[in-house]
Amino acid sequence: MKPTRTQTEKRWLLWPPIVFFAIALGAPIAMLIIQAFESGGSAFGEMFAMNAFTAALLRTLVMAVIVTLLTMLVGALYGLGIWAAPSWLSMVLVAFLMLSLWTSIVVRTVGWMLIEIPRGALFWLLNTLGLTDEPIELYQTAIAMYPAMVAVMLPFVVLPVMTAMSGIDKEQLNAAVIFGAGPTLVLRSVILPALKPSLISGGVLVFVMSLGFYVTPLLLGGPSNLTVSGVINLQINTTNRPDLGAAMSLLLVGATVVIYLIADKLFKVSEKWG
Amino acid sequence: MRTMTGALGLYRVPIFAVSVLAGLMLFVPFLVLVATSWTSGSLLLFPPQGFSLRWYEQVLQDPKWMDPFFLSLGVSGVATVIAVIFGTLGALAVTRLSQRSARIVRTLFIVPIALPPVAYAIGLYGMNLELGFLRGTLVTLILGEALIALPYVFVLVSAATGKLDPNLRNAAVTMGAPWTLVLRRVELPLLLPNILAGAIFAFSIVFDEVVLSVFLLPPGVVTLPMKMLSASTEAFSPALTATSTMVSLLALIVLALFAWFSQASARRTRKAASK
Amino acid sequence: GVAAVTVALVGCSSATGGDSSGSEGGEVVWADYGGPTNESRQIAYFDGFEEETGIKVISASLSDAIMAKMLEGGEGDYDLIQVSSDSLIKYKDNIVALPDSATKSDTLPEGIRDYAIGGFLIGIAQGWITDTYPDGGPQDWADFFDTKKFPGKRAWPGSPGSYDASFELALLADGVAQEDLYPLDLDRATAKLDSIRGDLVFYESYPEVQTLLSTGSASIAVSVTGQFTALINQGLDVTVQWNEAFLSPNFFVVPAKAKNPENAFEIAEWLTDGERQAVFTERTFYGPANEVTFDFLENSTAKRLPGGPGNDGSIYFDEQFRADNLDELVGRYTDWLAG
Amino acid sequence: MTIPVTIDKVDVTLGPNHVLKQVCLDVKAGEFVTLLGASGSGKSTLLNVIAGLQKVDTGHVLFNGENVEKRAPQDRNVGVVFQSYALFPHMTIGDNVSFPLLAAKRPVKERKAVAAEMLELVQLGGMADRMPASLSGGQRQRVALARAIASNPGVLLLDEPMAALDKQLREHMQVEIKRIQERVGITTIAVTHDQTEAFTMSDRVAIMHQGCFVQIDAPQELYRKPVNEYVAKFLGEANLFGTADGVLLGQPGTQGSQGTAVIRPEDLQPLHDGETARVSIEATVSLVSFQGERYRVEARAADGTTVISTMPSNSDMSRLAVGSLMEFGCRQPERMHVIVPQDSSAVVVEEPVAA
Amino acid sequence: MTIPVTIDKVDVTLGPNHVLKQVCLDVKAGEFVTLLGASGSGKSTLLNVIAGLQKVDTGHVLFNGENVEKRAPQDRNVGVVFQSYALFPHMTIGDNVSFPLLAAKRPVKERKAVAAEMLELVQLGGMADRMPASLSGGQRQRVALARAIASNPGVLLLDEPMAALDKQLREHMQVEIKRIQERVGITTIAVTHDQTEAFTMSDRVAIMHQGCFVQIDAPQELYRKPVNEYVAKFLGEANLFGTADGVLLGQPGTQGSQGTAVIRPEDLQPLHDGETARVSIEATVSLVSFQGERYRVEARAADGTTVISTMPSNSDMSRLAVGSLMEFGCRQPERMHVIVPQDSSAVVVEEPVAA
Ligand SMILES: Nc1ncnc2c1ncn2[C@@H]1O[C@H](COP(=O)(O)OP(=O)(O)OP(=O)(O)O)[C@@H](O)[C@H]1O
Ligand SMILES: Nc1ncnc2c1ncn2[C@@H]1O[C@H](COP(=O)(O)OP(=O)(O)OP(=O)(O)O)[C@@H](O)[C@H]1O
Ligand SMILES: [Mg+2]
Ligand SMILES: [Mg+2]
Repeated sequence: MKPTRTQTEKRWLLWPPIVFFAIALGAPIAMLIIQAFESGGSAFGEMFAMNAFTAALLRTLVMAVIVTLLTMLVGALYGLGIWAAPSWLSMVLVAFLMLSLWTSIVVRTVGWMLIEIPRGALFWLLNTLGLTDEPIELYQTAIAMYPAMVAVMLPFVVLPVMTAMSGIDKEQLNAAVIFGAGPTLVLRSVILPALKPSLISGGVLVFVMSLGFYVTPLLLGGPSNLTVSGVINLQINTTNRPDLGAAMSLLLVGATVVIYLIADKLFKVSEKWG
Repeated sequence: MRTMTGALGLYRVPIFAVSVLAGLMLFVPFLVLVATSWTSGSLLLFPPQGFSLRWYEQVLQDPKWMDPFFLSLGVSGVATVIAVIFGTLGALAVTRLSQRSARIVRTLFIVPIALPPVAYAIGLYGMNLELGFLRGTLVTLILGEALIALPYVFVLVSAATGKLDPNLRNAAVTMGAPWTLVLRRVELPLLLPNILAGAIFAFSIVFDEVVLSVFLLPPGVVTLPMKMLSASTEAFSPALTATSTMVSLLALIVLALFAWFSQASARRTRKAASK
Repeated sequence: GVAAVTVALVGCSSATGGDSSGSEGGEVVWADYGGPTNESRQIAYFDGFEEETGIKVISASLSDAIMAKMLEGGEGDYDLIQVSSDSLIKYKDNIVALPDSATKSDTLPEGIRDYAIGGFLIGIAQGWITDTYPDGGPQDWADFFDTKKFPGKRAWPGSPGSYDASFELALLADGVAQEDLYPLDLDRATAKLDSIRGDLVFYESYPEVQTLLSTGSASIAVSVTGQFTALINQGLDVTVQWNEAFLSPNFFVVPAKAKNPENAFEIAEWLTDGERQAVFTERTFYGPANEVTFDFLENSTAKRLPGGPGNDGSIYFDEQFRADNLDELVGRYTDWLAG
Repeated sequence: MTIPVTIDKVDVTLGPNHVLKQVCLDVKAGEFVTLLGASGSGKSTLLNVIAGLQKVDTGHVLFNGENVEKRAPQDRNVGVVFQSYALFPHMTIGDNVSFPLLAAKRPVKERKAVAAEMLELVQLGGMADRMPASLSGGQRQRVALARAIASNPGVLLLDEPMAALDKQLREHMQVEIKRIQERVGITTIAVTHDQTEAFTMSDRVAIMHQGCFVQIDAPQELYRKPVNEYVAKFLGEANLFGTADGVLLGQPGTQGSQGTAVIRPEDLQPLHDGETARVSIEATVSLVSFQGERYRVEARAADGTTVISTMPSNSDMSRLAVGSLMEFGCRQPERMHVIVPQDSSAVVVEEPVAA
Repeated sequence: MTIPVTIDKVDVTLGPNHVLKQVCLDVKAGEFVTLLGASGSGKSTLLNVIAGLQKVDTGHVLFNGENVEKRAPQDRNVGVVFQSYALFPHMTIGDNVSFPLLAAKRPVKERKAVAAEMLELVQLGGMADRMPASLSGGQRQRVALARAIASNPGVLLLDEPMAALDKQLREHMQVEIKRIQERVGITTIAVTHDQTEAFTMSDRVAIMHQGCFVQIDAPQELYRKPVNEYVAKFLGEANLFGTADGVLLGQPGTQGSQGTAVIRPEDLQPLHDGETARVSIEATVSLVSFQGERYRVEARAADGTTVISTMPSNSDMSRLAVGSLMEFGCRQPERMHVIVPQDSSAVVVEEPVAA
């Protein structure tokens, strides 16, 4: 049966949040636009002429793609792990997830640094085990930053995957097993199809959020991993070009929203999430 | 159930292996941080030098840490309340819209997730400067943090509204209940677990928010993440990790209590059902 | 309910922010980078000042964006902003000069002296844990670049804004004479920097230096000397190479749109007191901006300060050049980092 | 309180679907009318229209002769029992039942009293403090019913009230609901797609098909005298034969037929040796199944027509081995109903039938 | 391929519940046995035990005389139709049906051929490329059936295969499934809680109650000769009277009774004026409902016993107005079944009954 709708209740439910959005989202965006055009709009041309920016743009995109793919892969396995593991293990896995969610990202990044620096915790462990004497050449390499970024993004894939797994039709699983399907076929015919929508919507969110990475890649991956957010920060905090910063921000906001909308159209992300 | 996990056969090995590795990936940095906080020295080092709780003691006694902590609690609390109100209203509104407009509204509510914090902070800061009466207050900061937290509330509450039997509303309406009564007595009570979950998630996001704070905090006022940030720009002190450890543990305890309560109430319902 | 809480919070902010604004003393907003340095100022200067004058000193965490806006003549909350010499030169038009009657920082150059409040000298030098090189460590920047003679990673400023002394020290290492340093030959400098890139470990914020050095993850660090001092204060034996170290005066300025310039100048006077500066210096090991301070310092302490007795090999930046070429320096350094 | 309900040429379009087409229905005060139809025929939609939960494109709904178009569902004073019961899971049974009084802002005491009275009526006295989750399906059903009539509504609407119950319970509740309805005397419109249910409970049954009423009549009339083949087949099994002047011609629509004869399986019996009937057909037994109170025999005539006959469970079935050729005949020709073509066109043209 | 199945003293405990208690059942090759019982009686659990989805505490399952305890579900070669059908929603009908062959790594060509053949068998030929979502309930049901028999299993298990269908379709599919089962000749064990369904399809029906078999027998035997009151009441309506030497004594268990007489409603008829029957009871008609092919009459005897009688729809009902006092009698006393007390104890003691 269709829910009833009355105009009054729609008005009362919808307008307060819309007004809130107008103030909290609309006004700042308007400010950004004003700021970006302070120098007469030349900022938009200037930013594309800027080598550091275009390079960072490309770098950020590549990084976001890699982080997204890795997070989706690890997240899917993690979600499966939580589902399939004995209850004590899945409780531990969920607890780890929550713990990490509740630790400040900045502090977590420091934690990664302490692990990865040439004579950090990892070296200490290997050294204590007698495996190495040499400092570890890991810090500020690509390998060093991806685990940290994946760890930051993991909850956004694992949580929807967990929901999807708990919704798996047990009868379908039984059916697959009864009809002789081995693990591969069970995965392919029942589990992955059930997982796919959540995995994709989680992935889209991770991608969109990954476009905003800044400190983590810079610290753990080294200065050559300057992202768009980093360049924007630079314009605002160091070179004192707020108009450029605003223009770049607008581009970033616009691009993420457009990417999100396209993905939403293709994969119905917001429906999966809302 | 034997087929549940048995169906995965040997794939369980890589799945568990990756899960455990990923679990370590989440846990080890936390562990290292915790370890650095119980050092008796004053450098942020792993392995820590000796064991003492002096940094915990210091943080707990130092108003320079405790004030920001309480301020953060307040700011995050208010921002969470705002996010919960508007996120819940939005989630409820979406169920009453036509499919087309629901799509638009849903997208609008999720977009803040995609907002780069730096860009948003600059916009808010501009607004703050433009509207003089906002300066020196926490209004813009709270507004901004509420907006950032809102999508999470929206998503979690929407998940529940989607599962709500639409006939509950219809039933209430045909019995003469005005929509406010339906909202108050039927829908909100049923959505409460998800609203709470949304609130917890939102709070965790806001409590950790630092980019907006940098731009929007009035001079002399410091939130906890801001304090942690500034504590790490001049010196890495174990006070930093001690604070972070305490916050995480506090959160974990609150979450565990929440889980315990909701489980207990679920048990009560089940017991009642089997009666 | 919500409204009430919001009001309470807003109220609380202004309570900490400036409840005394209406009362006799007023307030002054002091913007620096927080941390132990700010704590030291609180102890050395502010506590006494507040007691004496009733003016409340509000320490704000300095936001670069707000600072930039105010230095350009815009509105903002700060009354006193920490800047480096090149920024002062660049934005002099929007900075209020000290009243003629004020006591000036006598170690600072002419053009700067009239604006600078609470000045202190920052040194940028190489330092290492003394044990790392038992036979004596690097003597100059050329040694720093000699990874055969002095093996090990070098901790290096990696955040795009912090070009610090990078170009200058590279050119010195490449054989450019001190007096020919400016104008900087950036191509030559970056080429020299490229040669050592593989041996660098970058830090994003200064305190990482302490971690990198103390764990042995880096053998040598290029950093502001305060970080070495901090390590020494922890009881570590750290050698700071003052030869060819770069010195940069930092201080506070009153931006044109500051709301409490009178209070700012009042505290400026308070800060010039040598005895109080000595307290601050002993805690932070930044070089003092007034000669008189040395009268109140132990000799052993003085020797460890930038610009202290015996540290004669240090070099002052050409702040004018750096101010004029800020954008290019940042741009080139960022490009090199992004490599 | 009980009122007559009139539905006057109601049209509803949902998205691309023309769901209700010029639907008319007159329900007398206190009458029990059931809407019976296949899934998707528009039954729930019509019920929603009456409750005010669904807007109409054109047409009117009249309560007691008064147009209620402008009245919101809150103001129509109808009681509804939903298929899923739609009990509020977080409220006690008592609070559920007295919810209409809460909505009407009645004092706690009155609410308690009415809840107790209503629960007594549905034989759940003393269970006011239990939660819905702790009740069985049948009990929940009764709570939903109690809640629907708690505010003394003028009309009671039941949307497949028994669909979620198992067979035993369903049959019990059918009688129960009818009993309560008669006691309260309330005008009731129910929806179902189970014909036994419709027959058992209703004064009249309205057959819906693709948004139209095909026939509205008392149960016996519907069963014995369907206006067309759709109704005939929908209400239990039926043997349909082409017919001309009372002579069976094989399948309906075969050459020379003047109409379709409907013979219910219980009226088409295997004839004894030598026995003749005016209406009879020869067929080979293909399936015999025991169904408890009866046997069901399926047989195939030479021209492929399937013949179905049911016989009381005390019949001698030895003659009816699978494969044996039998003569099936209608012993009481007055129990054969002939649908004449113009009537039967109703299905094709989807012409609405007014009540 | 078809094999006999033996279940030998199987015990299953799930959590705190003793779900199956010493269950024994022998199913002959090609036989169709239905497990009939109320919700929660352990039917699905027993089916899972046979399929290998549920471990047993003690007892054995034998396929063709061979213990299959050690065999994983994959290796038991059973076909299962699940209540929700459990079709894979992202695969075409054809892929669904040929899934067992995909699992067995058979070549594409063979898979296609088998899918086509199976779909033909269930009368869905040519629909191989459709998706499950585009099918009606009945069609999905048939696809599930086709898939279950595609790998030519030794045993076919059906867990409430028709629960999700509406009544018309359900009745149609019952006959259909029986027909296909007979064609394929496969040993079949089905689960249901609808007695008509069980009767229509099965060679034998096993009545389950709280984890035990109460009676296992052919449909007619069960219906006519229930071993106890539980079975009598579970299989359709029944009039139960205390009895002594063929004399009805009112309610079961009344003083002096030697057993319980079971008289089905169709065997208890209102007697004509002056007519007598050896077994009869006087009662006041309280409810008459038309149910299509029959009338159902409820009457109340002086001692409060409810008497139920059903009459063919061609009966003259004019005598049976509500409130009239009638003599109801059983005209064929051989159709009265008497349950003697020691049998009836089976329900109380929950003693398992071996097949
Ligand atoms: N929101 C909608 N948009 C478009 N079509 C709809 C909508 N709701 C229902 N319909 C269509 O209207 C028709 C009638 O629906 P309705 O729910 O009234 O049927 P029903 O007779 O109650 O069926 P059931 O027995 O399955 O409940 C169906 O064909 C359905 O597909
Ligand atoms: N995992 C479990 N843990 C504990 N008890 C269980 C579990 N699964 C089922 N049961 C109990 O076992 C009993 C039998 O369950 P089963 O599903 O076999 O019943 P059923 O006869 O198939 O019922 P239905 O007709 O409702 O499907 C029930 O009482 C149920 O509560
Ligand atoms: Mg319906
Ligand atoms: Mg079951």
